[in-house]
Order: sequence, then C-alpha cells, then structure tokens
Amino acid sequence: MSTAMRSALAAGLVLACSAGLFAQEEQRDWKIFGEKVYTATGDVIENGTVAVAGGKIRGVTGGTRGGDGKNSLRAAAVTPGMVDLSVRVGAGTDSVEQSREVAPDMRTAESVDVFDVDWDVQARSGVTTALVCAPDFDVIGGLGVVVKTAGPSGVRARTVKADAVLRGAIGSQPSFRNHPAFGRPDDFFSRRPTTRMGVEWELRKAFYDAAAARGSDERAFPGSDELRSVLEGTRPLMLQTWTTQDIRTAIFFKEEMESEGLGHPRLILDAAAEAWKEPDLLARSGAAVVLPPYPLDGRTSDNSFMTLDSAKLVHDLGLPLALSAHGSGDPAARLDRQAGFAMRGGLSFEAALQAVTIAPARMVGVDDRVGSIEAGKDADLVLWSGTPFETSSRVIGVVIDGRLVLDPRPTE
Amino acid sequence: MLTLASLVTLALGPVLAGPLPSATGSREAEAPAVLFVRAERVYVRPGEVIDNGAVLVRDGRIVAVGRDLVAPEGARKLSGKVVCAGFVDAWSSFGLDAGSADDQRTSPATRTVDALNEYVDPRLRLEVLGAGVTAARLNAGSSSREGGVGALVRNRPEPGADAVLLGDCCVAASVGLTREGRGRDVFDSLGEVDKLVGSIADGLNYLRDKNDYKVDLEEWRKAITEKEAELEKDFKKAKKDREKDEKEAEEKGKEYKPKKYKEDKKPSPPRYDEDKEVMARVANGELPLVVQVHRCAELRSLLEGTERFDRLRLVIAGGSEAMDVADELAERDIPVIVWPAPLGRPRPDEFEDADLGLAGRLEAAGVTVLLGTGGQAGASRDLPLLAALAVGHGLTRRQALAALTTDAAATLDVGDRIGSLETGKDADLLILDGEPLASSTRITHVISHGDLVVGQ
Amino acid sequence: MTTQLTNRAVARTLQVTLLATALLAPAALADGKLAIKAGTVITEAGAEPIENGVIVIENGRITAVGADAKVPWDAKVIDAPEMTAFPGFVEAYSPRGMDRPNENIDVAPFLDVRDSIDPVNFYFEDSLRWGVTTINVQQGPDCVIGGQGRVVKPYGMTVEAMTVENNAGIVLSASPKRGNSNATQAQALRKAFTELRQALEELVQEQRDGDDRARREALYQGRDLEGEKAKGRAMTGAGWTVEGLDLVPRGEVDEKLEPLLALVEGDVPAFFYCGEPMNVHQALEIARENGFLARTTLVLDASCWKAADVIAEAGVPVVLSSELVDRERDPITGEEIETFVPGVFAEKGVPFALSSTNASTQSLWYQAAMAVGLGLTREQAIQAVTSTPASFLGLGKRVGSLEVGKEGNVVLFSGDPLSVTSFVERVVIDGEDAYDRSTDVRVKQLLEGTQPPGTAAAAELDEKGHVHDDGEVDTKDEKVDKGEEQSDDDKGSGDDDEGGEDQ
Amino acid sequence: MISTTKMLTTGVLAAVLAAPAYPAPASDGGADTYAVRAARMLLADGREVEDAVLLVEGGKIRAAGRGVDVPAGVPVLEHDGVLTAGMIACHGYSGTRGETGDDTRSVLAEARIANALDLGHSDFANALAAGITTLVITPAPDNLAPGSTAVVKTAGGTILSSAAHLSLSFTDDALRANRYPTSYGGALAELDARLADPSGAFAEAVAGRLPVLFEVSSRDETQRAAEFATRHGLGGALHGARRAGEVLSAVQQSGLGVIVGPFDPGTPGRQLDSVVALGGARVPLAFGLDAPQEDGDALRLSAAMCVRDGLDPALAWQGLTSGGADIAGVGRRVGRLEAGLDADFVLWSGPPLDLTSSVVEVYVDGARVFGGVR
Repeated sequence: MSTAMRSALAAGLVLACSAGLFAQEEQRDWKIFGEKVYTATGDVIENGTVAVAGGKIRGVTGGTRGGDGKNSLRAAAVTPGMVDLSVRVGAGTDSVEQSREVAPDMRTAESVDVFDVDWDVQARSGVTTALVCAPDFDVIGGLGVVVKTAGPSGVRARTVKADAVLRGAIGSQPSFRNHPAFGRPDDFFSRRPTTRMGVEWELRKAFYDAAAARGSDERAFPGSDELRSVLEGTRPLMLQTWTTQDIRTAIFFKEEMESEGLGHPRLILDAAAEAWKEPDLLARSGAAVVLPPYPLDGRTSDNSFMTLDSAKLVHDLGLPLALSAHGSGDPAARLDRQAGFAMRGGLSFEAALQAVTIAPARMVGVDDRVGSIEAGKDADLVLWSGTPFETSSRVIGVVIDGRLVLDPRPTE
Repeated sequence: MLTLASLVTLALGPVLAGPLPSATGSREAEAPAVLFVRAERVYVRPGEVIDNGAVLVRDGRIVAVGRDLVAPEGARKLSGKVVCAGFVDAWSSFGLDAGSADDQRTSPATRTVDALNEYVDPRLRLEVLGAGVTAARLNAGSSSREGGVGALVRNRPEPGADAVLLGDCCVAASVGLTREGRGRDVFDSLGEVDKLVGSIADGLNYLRDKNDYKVDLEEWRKAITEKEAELEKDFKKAKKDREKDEKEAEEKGKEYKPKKYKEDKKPSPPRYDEDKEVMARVANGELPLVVQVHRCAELRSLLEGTERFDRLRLVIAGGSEAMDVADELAERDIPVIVWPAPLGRPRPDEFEDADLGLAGRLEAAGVTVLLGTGGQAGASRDLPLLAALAVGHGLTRRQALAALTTDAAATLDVGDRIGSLETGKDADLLILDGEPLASSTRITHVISHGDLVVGQ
Repeated sequence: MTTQLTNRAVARTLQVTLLATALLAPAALADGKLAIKAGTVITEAGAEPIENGVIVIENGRITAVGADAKVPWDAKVIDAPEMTAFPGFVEAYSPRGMDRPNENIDVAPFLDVRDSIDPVNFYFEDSLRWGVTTINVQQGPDCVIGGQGRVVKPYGMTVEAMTVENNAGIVLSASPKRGNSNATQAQALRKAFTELRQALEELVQEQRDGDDRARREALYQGRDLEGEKAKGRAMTGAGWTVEGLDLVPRGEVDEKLEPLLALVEGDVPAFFYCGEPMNVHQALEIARENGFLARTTLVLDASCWKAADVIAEAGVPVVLSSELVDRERDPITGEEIETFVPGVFAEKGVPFALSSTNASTQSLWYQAAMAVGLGLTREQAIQAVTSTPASFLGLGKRVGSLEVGKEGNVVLFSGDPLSVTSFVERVVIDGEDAYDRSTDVRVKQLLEGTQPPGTAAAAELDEKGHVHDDGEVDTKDEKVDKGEEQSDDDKGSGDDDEGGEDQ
Repeated sequence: MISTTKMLTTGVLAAVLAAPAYPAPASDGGADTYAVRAARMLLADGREVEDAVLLVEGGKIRAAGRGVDVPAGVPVLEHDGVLTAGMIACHGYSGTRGETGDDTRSVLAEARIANALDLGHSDFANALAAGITTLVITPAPDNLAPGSTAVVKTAGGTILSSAAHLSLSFTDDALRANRYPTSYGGALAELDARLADPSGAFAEAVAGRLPVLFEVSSRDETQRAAEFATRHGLGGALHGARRAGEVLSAVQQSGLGVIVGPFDPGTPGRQLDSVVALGGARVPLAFGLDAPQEDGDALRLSAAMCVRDGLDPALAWQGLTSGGADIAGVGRRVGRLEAGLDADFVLWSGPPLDLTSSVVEVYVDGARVFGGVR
C-alpha cells in the first residue's frame, strides 16, 4: 500500500518526489485507535486512542471507540515503533575505513545511504528507529548513528542521535581479510591483525594510547578523543561478540580499564549469540546485550551456537536486553518475528516488547524521543492485525514522526 | 491484495509523468470497437499520401481509408495532422526472455514463441508503444550460430492471444561475431559460414529425401498390391502345390520345406530431425533466413555459398561492411537490417567499420534497407530516433519510413497484416502532430489492433 | 551452508536415537489399539475443536473420534489433557530426503526416487519432529523431465516401510535446467513428447508391415491365415493418441518410454515446476497438448503469482514455494514490492498447498501460522497443509484430517498449533507412537544448548572454539557477501538499468 | 557570388594543405573577413532568427543576427539551412589514448590532463564531424582528486583552458581496498582537511577561481557531493548523477550545474525523467559525451532523447552550447553567436535538435574544418 503509493509517486511525479518523497505537505495529525495499546513503559490500555499531532504523541486515552474520520486509524493492537540496534542496512563496505584497523573518528553518518530500498522494508516491518554502524572489518570501526527508517531523504534530517556509540568488533571478522606480509607488503591488509589475539591487542592498545594522550597534544591521534569519551563513560562502546570467548574478551577488557583506573566503559555486546554460555560472567559485567537474529538451527555466524532461550536467560540475569534482525528483509525473520522467537524461548510478552522498543532506546540514549508511547515523544507507532509477535499476526500500519509509512486502511 | 492494487496504480505512473503520450490502462483498451481517425495527411504507405483523409477502424481492422469518409454512429472520433502505420523494429529483443535471446546453444528448431515474456512491466511496454513501435521481430538465440525460429510480435500493454502476429517469421543465424571475447579469426568465421551453408544444404537434402521417399513408397505400394493380387489369384494353385509337396515329402520321409518367399523391401522414411525440418523450410524459401554478418570476407563467402539455393530468401542483419557487396545484394534482392546506432570505441571487430551512413549508402546502391535496434533490450523505444539519425546521415525519409513499415512487414511475411493503411489490414497505427521521424513531432495516439492504447 | 553442516552432524547423532525408536517400533503394538485423550481435538480445518476429545486408533486406522468416543479396555492410552490433537501435516512436494535430488540426464522418467531416498536422512527425522506425517518425495526441479516420486511417511528404516504410495508422479520443469534457456528448455520438453510419439508410430508401422508381409508369405506358401488378434491395448490420451497401438505388445514399448506414455495416457500425476511466471504458459501448453493437464499440479516459485489468472483459468492446483511473500524490485523505481502469494491464489480460487522451508524449525505448522498472519483465514491456512495437499496426492480419503477410517496420524501440540509458543510434543503415525519431545535430544539442544555427552552434536559444538573448520570459512564468506551485497544495493537502488534488465 | 565561394574554398584549401595534421586557425589561412547569410540562425537562448547574417573577422565573430550589414567587398557565403554555434561536450576522454588517470595516489589535484593529450588524435575529427567544436577532457573518477580538467577545441589544437575544473570523485570507484581512503567517511575527512587549510588547486577552488567537477553516481553520492559543495561554498557541476532529479532540493541548494548523458538507446526512462526534472527546476545543464567510448553523434541523440521525454528544447540546446560553455568556464570564448567570441559555428541542413538534420560544414576560429562538398 505505502509501496504502491510511493512507487506511483516515484514513477510519476519525478518533480514532487525529487524534493524528497515527503516534501509535499501531508497529514501528520492522527487519532490512532487500538483495542489494546501497549505503551511499553506504562500499562496496557484497553480500547485506547493515541492522539498524534505535528509528528509528536499528544497522549493516550482509554476506553474509547475510535472514529473513522480521514484522520483516524484502527488496529487490533498498537505498540511503539520498534528499535533495532543492529540493523546492518544502508552502510556497506564503502562505509568502512579499512586503511586503519582502529578508526574511532570515522563517522558512519557520512556513508549512510538513505536511498537503500531496504530502509523501506525496515520501516514497513515496524522498525522505526535504527542504529547504523559500518560493517565490522575494523577492530574499531567508528561512530554509529541513530536514524529514523523513513522520512526526509537526507541523513541529517533523519538523524535521531549522531555519533551515538563507538563501534568495535572482536572475533574473526576484523581479521579475516588480513594476512601476514610475505616479502613486500602490497596492501595495508598485511599490516593488520590476523588472529583474535591480534584483534584483542589492537583494541586494548587503542584505549591505552588514548588514555596516554589525555591532555598531551603530541600524543593525541585521530580518534583519541572519541576513545576517551568511551573511557569517561559519556558514549557507550558497542562491540560485536558472537562467541563466548569474544564476550569474555570484551568483559575482561572492561574490567581491565576499570582496575587500571582508566575509566568505566559502558559496554553493549552486539550479536552476542553465546550470551547463554557463561551467565555468571555476563551478570558480573552488567553489560547490555543485543542478541542476533535467532538462527533456525542454532548454528550461526563465527561458528557460534545460539539457543532459543537466550533472550529469557539474559533477561532473567537482569541485564538490559535488546533483540535485532540484522536488517533481514525476509518476512519470516524480521524484528517482530525475533520477538516471537524470544517468547517461544520463554521470554514474557512484556519483556519481549521492551526488548524491541524502550530497552534498545535506553542503551543508546534516545529513550527521551522514542521507544514508548508517552505524551511528547516522537509519533513512531506500529499497528498490528492481532497480538503483536504472534506468528499469526502482522504489522498492518506504521507511523513515523506522524507520517503514515504503511497505511492500515484497505486500498479501495 | 497489496500489490495487485499497487500494480494498477503503477500502471498509471507514466500518465502523470507527462513527457510520454499519456497511457491509458487496459480499461480504455477495450474501448469502442469502432474508431474514426481523420488527419490532414494519411500515409497509406510511404509515397502514397491522402490529404485530409480518414481511416475507419472496426473490430481491430481497417475497414475503410479515403478522402470523403463519414464517421458512423457511435464511432470514437480521433484526429491529428498525420496518421501512419505503426513502426516495426526488425531487430529487437523487447518482450523476449533475456536468457533465451542471448542463448548460444539454440538450434533451428528452437521456438521464440516459447520464450516470450508476458510479464514485462506494462509501463515499459507503454514507453515503447508511446514512441510508435507497435511490433517487433524477436529471435531466440539471435546472436547464436544457429538461432531459432523468430517471431513477429505485436507490442501490447497486456499481451493477449493476438500478440503474436507470426510465430515463424524467419530463422536466425550469425557468423563471424566476437564470441566469448574471441574476436577476428578468419578461419573460425569462414568455418561458421560453411557450417551454415551446410545446414541449408542438409535441409534441402532432407526435403529431397522426403519427396523421394513418398515416390518410392508409392511405387512399392503399387508393386506390392499387384503382387498381392497375383498371390490371391494363385492361392488355390499354391495350396494344391503345397499339399502335393507335403505329400511327396512325407512319402520320401523327408521333412517338408515351404518355398522361400521373397519381396522387395519396403522403403524407409528419412530419420525425423526437428532441425532439418526447419532448415528444409528455409531452403525451400518458406521462411526467410536472417543472418547477422558484418565483415566483407564472411559476407562474400556467404553470398557465394548460398548462390545455388535459388529459393532461399536471405536477409542480412548488421552488415557493417555490406557496401563491399552492395551490388550483389541489390541484384539478388537481399534486404539488409541496419542498426543505426552511434558506436564508440573500442568496439568488437565485426563493428570496426560500422557507421551511421551505411543505411543511406545501401539505399543509394539499390539495396532494400530495414532498420532495427540490434536486439538491445529496451532500445526499441528509441528506434524512431535511430531512424532519424540514419536519415541525418543520408537515408531518404521515404525509405526510412518504408523500412519501419511496409518493407519490414513484407520481408517478414506479415505484409498482408500490417505495415500500411489499407482496407483489410490490422489497425496498428499512429496519430502524430507532424511529419513522421521529425524529432519535433509528437505521437499523440497509438492504436494497436484497433485498441487505443496510448492517448485520450 | 552452516545450517546444512549442523543438519548432517546432528543427523549422525539422531540416527542413533531414531534407530532406537525404530527397533522398538515393531514391538510397539504393530496392529494394536491406541487411544489419545487430548484436552482439545482439532479434527480438520474449520471444524469446531472438541474439548477433552478421544481419538481411538486400531490397526493404524482411526476407529473413533469425539468427546464420548469409547476407549477400548485393551488400548494403550496417551493421556494429554493439556495438549491439542491435530491431524498430521502433509508435504505436497519435496525434493529432500535424498542423497542427490537432481539427475543430469535431461529426460529420465524411468528413474525412481526409491533408489535415492535415504531413510535415515535428517530431513525425515526433522519432518517427524515438526509433525509432518506424509511427504511426497519427488526429484528436484533441475531437470527437463525427471523421475518418478513416491509418497512416504517420515518413519521406518527402509523405503518400503516408509512408502505410502509409490509411483506418485513425475516431475517436469518448465524453468531452464542448468545450461538451458527458457526457449531451449521448452524445446527439450516438446522434443521428448514428439520423440515418444515418433517411436510409438514406428512401432505400430513395423507391426503392421510385419503382419502384411506375413500374410503375403502365407498366400505364397499356400498356408491358411490364422486371424490376427490384438496383442496390446489401444492407447488412451486426452492430448493425442497413436492409432493402432493395440497391435503392439506392450512389452515391446521401450521401458524407458513407458513412464512417459503413462503420463500422456493420464495414468500418473505430473508435478510441473515453474521458476517464473512466463514458465506457467509453457507448462500449461505442454501439459494440454500432451493430455495430462487434468493430472498436473504446478509447483511454483513465489514470483509465479503473476500468472494466477492463467492458472485459475486452466483449473490446475498449485504447490507454493516456502516463500510466502514474493519480493521484487519495481523495474522503474527500484522500490521493493511485496506480494503475499497464497493470498493471491486464495482470491482467485485456485487450490493451493504450502511447503515447509529448508530450515527445519519453519516446518508446515509455522508456514500455516505465518500465512494466517499475512492474510489467510485460519481455515484456509490449515487446509493448505493438511487436506488440500492430501487431495493433490490422491490421498484425500486416507490422510489430512482426524476422521474415522483415515490413517492414524496425529500430532499433539503443547498449545494452539498456530501459536509461536506451542511445541510439537508427540507424533503418532499409523497409530504408532513415533515421536516424543521429552526424549528429543535435538530440540533440547536448540532450546537450551544442552547436549548429551559424547554425541556428535556435542563434539561439534566443542570444536567451535577451534578455527578453520568449514563452518568458520562459511561465516567469513557470509560476511563478505553481506558487504558486497550492500554496495551492490547502492547500485541497484541507485540508478542503474533495472529497467533494462527486465526487458 | 560564385567568385566569393570559389575564393573562400581556395582559401580554406590552402589552410588545410598548410597543416595536414589539423587545419590551422583562419588567422594564418586566407579568408580573414567574410560573412555567412543563413536562412535561419539559432541563437544560444533558443531564439531562431530568419535570414540572419554572421560576420567573421580574423577568426572572431564581429556581428551576428538579422540585418547585420556586410561591408562592401566582403565575401558572403549563402547557406540555405540553419547556422548555430558549435556544440560543446562537457565530459570525455578524447585524445587521452586511454590514459585517464593515475590511481597510485588518491589525491593528485595538481595533475593536468591538458598536458597529456594527443591533440591530433582522430577522436577530435570524430567529434568535429558531429558538429562538436569544443570538448572538456576529464580525468577518470578513479581517484579522490584525479586532477584538473581541460577544455580544448576539436580543431586547431587550441587549448582553451588547461585547468578548467578541479575534479573530485565521490564515486565508489575512488574507494580502493588497497589504498586510503576506502570509505565515504574517509574520503570526506580527507577532502575536508584539504579544504580546511587549502593549497594549490584546492586553494583556487576555495577562492572560487576554480570550479569543481563533482563525479558521482548513485543518489546518495549525489546528495553527499551537493551537501559538501554547499558546506564549503564550492561552485561547479555534478557529473554522473543519473538520478539527480530525485534529490533536486540538495542539488538546487548547492547551486551546482549538472552534466548529463550520454544516454545510449534503451536508457531507462527514469534517467531521462531526471533530466527533465532538472530542466524544469532551471538547474544549469550540460551534456557529457564520454568519447571515445561514445560516438560524437551520441551527443545530439542524448539531447533528443531528453527532449522527446519532455525537456524544453531551448534548455537542451543551451546545454549543448552556451550552458555547456559556461559550465566549462569558457562562456566568454565559445558557445554563443556573439560579437567578440570565437567564430566556431556549424552549418546544418535543418534544426540541429532534429536528428534528421545533418552537419553540412563546421568552422573553428573562422576556418572551415569539416564539410564543404557543396
């Protein structure tokens, strides 16, 4: 439906859509009725109506009927727009600065392609906010940016929070392209780590150097400030850690920084497939965990194995938990399905809902704008055909900043 | 249905787009069965123009053309400066499955009609229709040594039963092309010519064998029926003899041996071969043979090799160096399908000497020139522009128009269906606001098989 | 890649367990009685669920269903008050469970999947796990005309033991086999039937000529003619027939041609694969010309929804691919367009069956649930994985619902069969207690990661730390692709000639 | 009349014989002052003037238009067709013999393709035959800053500008896995640094003395480049922005022009629609040719395709002449039929945007360098 609309525009009014599909004045005030309105932070509101004006949520009132005017929408359920911290869309190999293995100063925002059609897929699947980081070919790849998945066609216009996290990676990925220098090195891959040990060392070295550069200009280097912001705890450090030994590396790193008195990094473990393996260690670290999409047969990237009850387990440890779909366009693997899998693994509905909305929003510090249905927050809402996350229900409507991205109303 | 709906919306896209003549969806396509088109100049055929004439279309056909026609009751009236027949792209791949068009492993029996893609986006079809190209020659394996049987296909917003004008309008072949990066190799390419000539010869022999078989079989039948009658007649006697012999044998205590029966062996038919079946039709002149060939060497040996097939209807496609053999082409009345596109460098060997002046020079030498878009997907839309470019480089307007209409239709055996505005022909026609092929001219309406598919 | 690895690995383990159950099987009341008491019984699509229902199975057949069905005194009883009983799922077409599904001989109708079905293939064990009790195993679609398939149940140690129905049909493909184009594929298909016809006509001719000559010889030798009696039987066929085939002893028809002849005579079902909408036209035309349209089921790629009208008009049933949603790029804008495939066919009234994905955990129950989510009614979705495929396979009277007289294939779910939180707890096939989740190592491992010591699965997981087994390489490639993919997307969505491609 | 034409022909003949490699400019040829009276004259702004006269003196235009009076004794050449300024193709590799850049370093801002050209190469004759009298030769976009572009005439070997633009590549072609930078981010960081404390060509660009040629491809690259130009206040043009029409706001903000084409037959309508949109928004347009990969006639074909799909013919013609010249920074030398500018003009059989029209004669610096079979 929205695709239909947009395609028609795109095919037809080049002029109009050239100024950005959303340039022309369009309706941004809505009365959105849901038999159940799940606020994610507060309680469930029966027969609630969410008032939207000027792209913001004005409030929710329960026990309503819901109208059928041109500005009213209806659905079986309404939830906040979903947040994916590991969306892996819109930033390809062209966004990784591979001439250095540590590039903390690189801003992914500069490389984001807002025209990537996968954004539309994300938006229509109910993911309204996403953290974009460059693919993990570097040990420290740079600064991730939090964006809306639909809206004006420009990165800045879509940005919710620039440079939200410093992104790094442990494990085999940052090193797999690299090779020892035989004879004369003909490219910079020969100067970069080729093993987990090398990667781990690069990571620690970077932060020690940054700490050493504190207050001394001659020891400063590109990105030392960004690295220090992590030590000072003002910006979270998000590390890709598929396997249990990568998770260890990350946690030991954090503890080392603390014991050495260099600072208190706020860890977000991304793609932590084997978070279930060493619960005590994980609990001790207090790190936030972003789970990768559930691999249907357990086996997943970097030779890790993820269990169906991982989400429940992390949640029961009392750690911040977020789910992610890695931008999969497959309707059977999108973020709402991931929440379903988590529930299949024993996670409660409430926890599942938070793990795809407010929890990730908090991790990257955008919970003041998105992640729950509260007056004053961005009008990012998802309308459902039935109980959210149930296999037998689906996303029928999506509103982002008050703009209708997927229209729940029948086309005729 | 999310997308069913969306597709409808999409189909309307170009309407809003403006530049192309606005497209009418399938709904209007089924509009009135009777159309009455009046124009200041009616191009019945290139060189034959009726001033202030009209064309009457009923049920997909042209039922009247003339100066003083009156519109019948309820006829949909249309008018414009010029009306002419829809253009035919004599060398296209629009609407043909890409894999089949480029397939190098085809054989003469491969059928293009098996590879028509009914699901080309209607908007793309309307783009091409809007440019005035209402039909095209498509060929599976068009650049393969042995291409398949080509089809003359009408371009419709939604292809229906009437899309295929002629399912077997030609057989394609090619010699001396750069294949898998292998460029000019005289022996390769001449070898290819020999192979092609050989398979025409095979076709001819196959045809002969079949006829011979018919004759032999007839004779044999005749002989055998006579023999049988004989035997019937002599049966009583034979039976007596047998009984006699049997008795004798018994007396002699010998074992009876019946007389050995002999008869002429029944002639056996030639082994069925689907490819030879097709080449037989080619050799017999039932199907034109369209050969893509460019260099002078291959052209010469091809002409030489095919000289002996007096019924063969040869058509050259490409012919970058065709000027070297222009006289013979003219004399043997072999048309050339020219692809008048500006080619840059570097380019494949066979195109080394291709230039936009070719069409004009061939015409001057008395060769029938057709025009095509070289089988480049999507290029059909730009055929009129390429034709104009050819005119800019020496082709006469009249021949350019003929190449796009009458001559193309005639060469590809659909002259009785399309190509000119004559009573009885299918109504594939264009209404324009100026002279055909002038770049400033806009096509305001396109009528395909009597349906108004472009324009209001 | 990784997934397959695991499958194989785990298969190795579970062969052990499967073997165990299998060996017990005969002992487990071969022709005994079984009663299933379930909290809820869903007998078939659209039926009112029966609260606290009882299903009685005797000698493999259902003899009673209902709340008040009487439990025979000597019946073994499965008492599952908190579970939901559901008919076993039916897979309408599957090129899996074989060591190699595709034959490179173009036209090979004389092959039989019997010879390549592997009873201990992980696929069967896994199908059982997710409640699929009837599977039509067919050759893969990378062929022109493939071999004969058979319907099996995922239970039993030999193909014979598994077989429900043999000679269950022949696979044809309208989409290009490797090395072909659509044009040459169609050519190859047509050629196969032309040659069949040629061969038969020659046979008849030879026979006739022979007889004539014999008659003349007899005249010459003064013998009396003994009357000719028909040796074969006349050819029947909706498309074309060869007159006089009855003169030819059937034995003389080349056995390699026999199956194709059977197809043309409408004696065997055809499963015709179409990889893109344009293939549908060729498939239908060829099926029609050669008289097996009535026995044809189309096996469709997701994109073939575009041909739904043509299919509806031809009135043939379809097996849909596991991709419930077709995703295509708009050739002009490059935008992604999604179409819910089963929805289209439901709307056109074309009978359709769903297929499970390669990922075992997305078996038919999951596909049905997804389909409901995407817009089918619950009834439509359940039909598409039970009764409809059963009817495609001519087994409508034997499987697909829980009715008296049908085979005792029952799946017990922990909750609503279509809920994401439900698990398959038990599976009964032909009244035999075929699967019990509480003893399923594999599911426990998927759920909690626990592996029984010493199993191959465990061993493999322990290896995980070590670098450079295939798995590792895979994951690497995977990521590289991801990267490239995206940069490609830039182009794809950026500008380039999407239009051009599609013409 | 006859006599004048005769003397003219001899004059040019002399010129041609004088310099076989390429015809020399008229100054050292015979016909110093002459006039051409054409049935129609197409001016840069798309206006058509009937029965107009072009007065040439010493290779320069002295006067052009209707009612220009021709001094006595000045030979007048009659042309029963259309007279226009010579066309300019704003992007291409003619005469480079395939050496279009050096990708061993990512920043080669000071490199000049002008100094590495073979001005006698047949590429130029090919362009000339199509009515193109000026070419912008560009380094390939395989480096972040592959060098500066050159503007040359297709005859006479005149180099109008040996540093017309600073070329900057925002395409992924400039991002290599074997040298810095490998990312858009890295590229921007590098360029920002160069412009923060500019030297050489960068300094010229910042000072606004040297326009920038932004090489882009996809929409996000186009937008990135446009925003970069706005941020640094750089002028110039975008090239390769196939769908620039869809990021119009960014392009308009930047004030950059857009070099479009060449468009091969079959080019998706989407790309042509984009040009139409740019024209509709009055974004300065020019046409690229990418010769020798494209033939000279592809220039007019590209324009004709845009016009067919709705581009205002006047805009298209400007893009092929004056607009192109302005974008190439040589608008005061060529591209218009105005007094004082070089006498580079073309005699056509008909309207030049009509592909059925053909090039009859081409003059560069007042000397006839193509045609003349009259």
